[in-house]
Amino acid sequence: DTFKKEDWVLVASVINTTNPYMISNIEGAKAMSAKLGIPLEIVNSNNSSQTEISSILAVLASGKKPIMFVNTVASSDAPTIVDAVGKAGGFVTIWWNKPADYHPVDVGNHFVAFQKHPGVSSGRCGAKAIGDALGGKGGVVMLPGVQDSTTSQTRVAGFEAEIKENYPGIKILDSRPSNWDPQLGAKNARDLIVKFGSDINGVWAADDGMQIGAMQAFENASLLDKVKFASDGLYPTTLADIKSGRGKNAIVGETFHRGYMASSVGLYTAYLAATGQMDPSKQPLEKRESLFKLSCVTPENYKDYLKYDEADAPAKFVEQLEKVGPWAAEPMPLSGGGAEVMPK
Amino acid sequence: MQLVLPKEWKGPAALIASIVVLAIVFTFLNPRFGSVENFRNILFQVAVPLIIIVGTTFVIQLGSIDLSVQGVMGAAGMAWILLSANTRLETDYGIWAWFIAIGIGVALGLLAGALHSLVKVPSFVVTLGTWYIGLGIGIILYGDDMLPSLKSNVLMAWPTKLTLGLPNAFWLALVILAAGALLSRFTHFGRGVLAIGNSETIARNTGMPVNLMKIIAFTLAGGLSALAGILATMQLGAGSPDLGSGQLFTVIPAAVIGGTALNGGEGGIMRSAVGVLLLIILNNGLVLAGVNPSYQSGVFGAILIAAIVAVARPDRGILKIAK
Amino acid sequence: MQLVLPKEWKGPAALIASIVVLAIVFTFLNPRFGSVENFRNILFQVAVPLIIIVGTTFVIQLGSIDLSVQGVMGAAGMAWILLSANTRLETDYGIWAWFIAIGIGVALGLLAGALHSLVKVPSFVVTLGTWYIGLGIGIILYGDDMLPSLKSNVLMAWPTKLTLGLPNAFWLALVILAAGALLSRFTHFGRGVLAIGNSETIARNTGMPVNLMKIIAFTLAGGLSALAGILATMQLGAGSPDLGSGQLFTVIPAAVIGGTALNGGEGGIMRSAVGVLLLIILNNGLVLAGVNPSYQSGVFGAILIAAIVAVARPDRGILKIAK
Amino acid sequence: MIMAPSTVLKLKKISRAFGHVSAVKSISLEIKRGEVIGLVGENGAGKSTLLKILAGVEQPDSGTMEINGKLVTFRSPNDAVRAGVGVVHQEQSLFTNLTVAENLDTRNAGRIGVKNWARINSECTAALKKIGVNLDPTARVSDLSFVDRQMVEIARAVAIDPNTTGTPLIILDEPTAVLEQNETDVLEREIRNLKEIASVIFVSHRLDEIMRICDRVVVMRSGKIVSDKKTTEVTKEDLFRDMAGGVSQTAHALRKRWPAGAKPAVEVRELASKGKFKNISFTARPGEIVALVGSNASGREAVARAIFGAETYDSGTIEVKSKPVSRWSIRKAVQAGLAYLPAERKVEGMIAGLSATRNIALVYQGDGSSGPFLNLSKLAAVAQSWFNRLDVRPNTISRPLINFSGGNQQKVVLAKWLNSPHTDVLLLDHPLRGLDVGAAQTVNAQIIKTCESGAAVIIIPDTIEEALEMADEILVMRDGEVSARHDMRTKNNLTVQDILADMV
Ligand SMILES: Nc1ncnc2c1ncn2[C@@H]1O[C@H](COP(=O)(O)OP(=O)(O)OP(=O)(O)O)[C@@H](O)[C@H]1O
Ligand SMILES: Nc1ncnc2c1ncn2[C@@H]1O[C@H](COP(=O)(O)OP(=O)(O)OP(=O)(O)O)[C@@H](O)[C@H]1O
Ligand SMILES: [Mg+2]
Ligand SMILES: [Mg+2]
Repeated sequence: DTFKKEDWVLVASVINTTNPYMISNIEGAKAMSAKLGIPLEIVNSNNSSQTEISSILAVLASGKKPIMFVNTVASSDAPTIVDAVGKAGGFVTIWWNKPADYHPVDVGNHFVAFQKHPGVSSGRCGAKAIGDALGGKGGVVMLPGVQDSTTSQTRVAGFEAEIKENYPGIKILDSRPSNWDPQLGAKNARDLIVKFGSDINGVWAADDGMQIGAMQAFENASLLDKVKFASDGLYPTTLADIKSGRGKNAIVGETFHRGYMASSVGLYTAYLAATGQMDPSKQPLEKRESLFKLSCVTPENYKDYLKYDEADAPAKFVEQLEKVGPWAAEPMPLSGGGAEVMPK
Repeated sequence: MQLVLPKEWKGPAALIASIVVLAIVFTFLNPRFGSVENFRNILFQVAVPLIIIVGTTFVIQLGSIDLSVQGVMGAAGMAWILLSANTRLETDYGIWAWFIAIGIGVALGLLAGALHSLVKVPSFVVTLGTWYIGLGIGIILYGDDMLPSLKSNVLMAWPTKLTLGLPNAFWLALVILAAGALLSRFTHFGRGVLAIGNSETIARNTGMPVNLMKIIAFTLAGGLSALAGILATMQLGAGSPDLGSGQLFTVIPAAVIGGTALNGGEGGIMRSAVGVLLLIILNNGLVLAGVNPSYQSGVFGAILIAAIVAVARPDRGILKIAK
Repeated sequence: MQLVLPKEWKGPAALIASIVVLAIVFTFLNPRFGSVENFRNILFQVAVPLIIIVGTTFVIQLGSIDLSVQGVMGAAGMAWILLSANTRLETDYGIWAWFIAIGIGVALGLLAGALHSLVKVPSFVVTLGTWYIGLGIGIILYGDDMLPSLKSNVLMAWPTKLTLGLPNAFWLALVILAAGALLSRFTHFGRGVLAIGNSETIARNTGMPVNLMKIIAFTLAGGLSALAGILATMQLGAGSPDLGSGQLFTVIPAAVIGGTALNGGEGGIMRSAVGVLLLIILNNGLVLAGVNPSYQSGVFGAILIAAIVAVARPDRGILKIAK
Repeated sequence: MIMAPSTVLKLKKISRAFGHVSAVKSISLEIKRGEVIGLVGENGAGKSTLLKILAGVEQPDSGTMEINGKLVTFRSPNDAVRAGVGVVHQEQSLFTNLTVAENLDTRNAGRIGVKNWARINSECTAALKKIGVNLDPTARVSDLSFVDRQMVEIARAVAIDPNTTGTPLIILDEPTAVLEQNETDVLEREIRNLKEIASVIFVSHRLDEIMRICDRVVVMRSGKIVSDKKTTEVTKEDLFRDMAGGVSQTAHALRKRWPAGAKPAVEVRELASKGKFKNISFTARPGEIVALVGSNASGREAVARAIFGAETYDSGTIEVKSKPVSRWSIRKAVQAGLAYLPAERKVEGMIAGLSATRNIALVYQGDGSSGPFLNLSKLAAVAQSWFNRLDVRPNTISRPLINFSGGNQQKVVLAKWLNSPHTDVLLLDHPLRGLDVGAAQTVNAQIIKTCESGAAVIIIPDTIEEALEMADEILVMRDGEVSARHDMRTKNNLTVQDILADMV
């Protein structure tokens, strides 16, 4: 049977609409929808698996077959969603979170792919940056995200591993999960400042949201210029801080990836499966369970990435996708596959 | 019947009316809203809150409140999956998994009920405490190990499987609901709860086992939250300490919308159930109507208020007091 | 004063006692807990909830409840930062930013109060509605642009800046608190709120402007939540629609722990304030004590229950009723 | 200044119906300056409803109201207050969580601004002095005894704004029902003083009071005024007749006293509770009625509540059916066959929101109950039979209790306890409070019936006469101690005066 656009709908499900990364997810989906000329449905999970699943089920009930990108609230949501999509005759790509033992290849073609940026290398980026900035000596505190999120767990693992392997002089003082919440990041930072005072030389956060809170806390304690920060996501705000060298270049390391890239890659992969241009079951493992390149950003090289934040960047990226396909687009080509290997 | 509970049936009329109105509007905005799939999908979703609300209603009828729902769900859900055939552990205690998981809920409910009624501490704080404790148990069980998923496809498929055209999850909820309604209308416990909510002093003066009844109510609520946790875990096919998130602010508003006054002595399980239906349909409809996500919360809030105003209208006298 | 409110000062004694106990234990676990820095840090953290709780207390004394706190904070916070010198827009309306932001809170409070008192709908649902609406406003203001941060370092530094050794944020809270306490004791409004909470029927029969007082209470609560939202935004140095997250379940339990019965007519602002202190210290202490994050919520819950039990002990008679 | 018109209140064809019950039927009434009107009638006659209309609590369906010559319509109690109408409602209406002074401060009810405590307190002291009670204006009402609260209510009614134009109208709905002799005297004196500045409407079921206090007596029956005469022109008997509708009062037979049954149902030895009562000892045997008389705050109620397990006691023993009790609680008491009718009916006796049926079924469901289950139709039947026996009006068991008249509420609350067959001990605190003479006898008859069927009755009577009529033994209490005992089986020539002597 041939692919008829009017039978299909693009669906992008995001965790909330109050976080720059999620906003960017939506941007990408919009660009993709414009490109493919297929209408788009956005699902806002409001940070609740319950809302996420019920909303997605509702969209599926809306008749058209879904080409879906889901940024899952919790790993455990994936199977339910994938099942539902399958029943609706659609195709879905899951980003970031899924049960470790739940594999597209075992499930079937409708679970086109699971995709993410390797959390471990994100953690390692941060660890390297801080370790070098501190000259291999000093104490750091960690602000993981939601405790039971795979994303957070892998990034933490990466950070700890890198420190353990290459920076024996660095001591991890404490670790306070801050639920991706800037407020909580700030609060925990304040408490940690009291607890360790000037023993803190570096702060690593699992994402920029929490880092933004933490930096404010250190600034208020007028410690900002004595401490080095590294995190993940290079939010526009963070970028601005790097540009301006806030706090004697307090930010020493970041990773670059953009929400719009994730969503458009995800949607495009599902689209290829939907149109039959790509038969998932015939793909190699790394194209079903993909790890995409994550670039380490430093105050030196951040300029290379400015272009990806220009207004037309999502559109440009989608163009590129159409030419080179979902697995070879700059700056996030495929970097590996299968389950992410946790360092021991 | 009538003689004993004349009010019981007034409110729901207005409620059901406003549900119908919503349904019509939504179907108009998107015909698919009325589709069989969506109907089943809604039934599938109401199952969990419906189970919870039976306990919630008893507790609220006492004039107390139970915040622990989500914590208990997390604890019970994690316990259950780790004791059933799952991908993390080799264990499979079969039926015992159920007993233990529900046992956790019962225990937490018992704790809350006992402290509340015997030590006379406000239920709001005690159950907030048991909420955190439940969450804590869930998190500890979760550890930082991989997330456990169900092995048995039978279990995973059960909730969605259709019996007589309706998903099993919904049938389960229906049974609990019916049992709850009977308990509420035809037992000393059920009537006693209302009497206590109406005037605890008098209830005591007439020698009612007030404390016992309170404890029963909270224990029941705990057990049902646990059951809901298990069902939710089945629906997901995987365990998570915060799989209850969002439930508290579904069931309590639902009960209130259903006319179960938070200061006790009012309302009924069936009415609360209709309240749940209203909220879920509202959510589902907004999505189907394709409301821009940035506007969703706003619109949801507005409609919620509109709905409650509509529902409140019928029984509103000069002397009526809304808390 | 003593004479006017004999009960007013019994509860707090026990509360303060249990705070002291906690403080001793925590200092024992980590001497840093008792340090000046931590003292300031705690004062800095209590500021926002202290401002909110003034309004919350009035509303709860009525026997009603205000859930909208976090929504209002989000809306007001976003509005304020977008109208002040920020990294997203070129606008800087200076003082007007304050008026408009607080205006939003006042408007939402007014809406809730009016619907609750005039249309007689349960405050629980109305304020749940205004919560979503507030959140919606916040989200819409947030749009899909980058998250705005404050430009002015003066503003950013203000909350932490020390005056007479205490952070400004705390001074602000203190002023609001004092004003609230005076309002509560020395105005007909303040006492009327207690009267209404005790018996709305009698209040109406004696010709009190019940509706007006209710509306004032909710409006006040809205305005103060907005102010809290602004302060929180300053503290964070950046705007976010859900920067209020967690506040609701700080202030309401705090009020209850402070002895402000949820069914109205009891309690006082100062007591609620002590409740806030207890919760914040508990949280802060657990972090300093280095409790393993996995155990934190469990431990928090347990201690919370222990604390409330300790607090509840003094006034507990055969016939005492806790809801 | 212009002299206020001589007619203070003028009602023309006022009517008010609740559903099919018409509580007040086209009533016309005039009250002159300084007049004290006695308003009497059977329970449910419509007295309170009429007064609620005057107080702006209820709105009339039809008819007009003139106060001091001005046509008025009260949309809210506030309007009434402004027009100078002060009310003591049949059921207490004080803010228990506020101070005495604040409760008296009706003048500022409409305000929300700053509160002048000093002035409010001093005004309160003055108002209280005016009616001859001294209470701490800053005391919390919840800490006051029931009677003190009643005095506060009266003070509030009397303390209406002196500078309202025209003559104020004071309405007292059964203010004495809860008062003891000596307080009633205070009230009577106060009402006489009031004549100088105000007109008064006074409702009571105690006709001798009415005869003493009032200038005019208005009798209501089933919503209509059936007679309106100068006190000097009527006798109690006339009033009885008018109230009951023709039937003149049957002097009821004194109950035949039983030889005391062997085993005591309740035996109290050396019972003491700090600040309330000390060394209380007495026994109540099946078929026996023991009356506790005494002025208020004499500790009678505290004793009763202690026996019922509703209050703790410090020392002494309570034996129920010769078994000493330990860790005594209400629940245990009820299981042991004790029943308690509290004086504060509204607070402790009835669940106003629930139907009469549900209230009656609260304690004992009879065959309306099997195991944990209820049989609702049977329950209704039980309730119905009690409605008939106690002649509760209106005879509709499904109504919320709140919608019954004060007296009829009392009947239902009583039925709740009489209903239980295994009630071995009846503790009755002011059982006849608010009952009209006829109803009082119906209820007394039921009490005696229960007693004769083998229950021991401990009664805190409303009046000393009642004690003399009913009791086998009278314990007189003063300041928490038994100041005298009278075995009525031996002495039956005892008089009210003798008892009063023991009381003071
Ligand atoms: N709110 C109400 N709803 C329905 N019926 C009512 C209501 N209030 C009073 N009634 C009925 O109106 C009639 C008159 O009641 P009312 O209270 O005026 O009697 P009363 O003369 O005060 O009797 P009592 O001496 O017992 O106080 C009674 O039949 C009562 O049941
Ligand atoms: N709960 C209580 N707390 C403090 N004092 C109390 C309490 N109950 C009673 N009292 C005091 O104990 C004494 C006896 O009160 P009680 O009510 O028993 O007197 P009473 O004879 O029943 O009065 P009445 O005839 O008006 O019913 C009074 O001084 C009263 O103030
Ligand atoms: Mg009456
Ligand atoms: Mg008494």
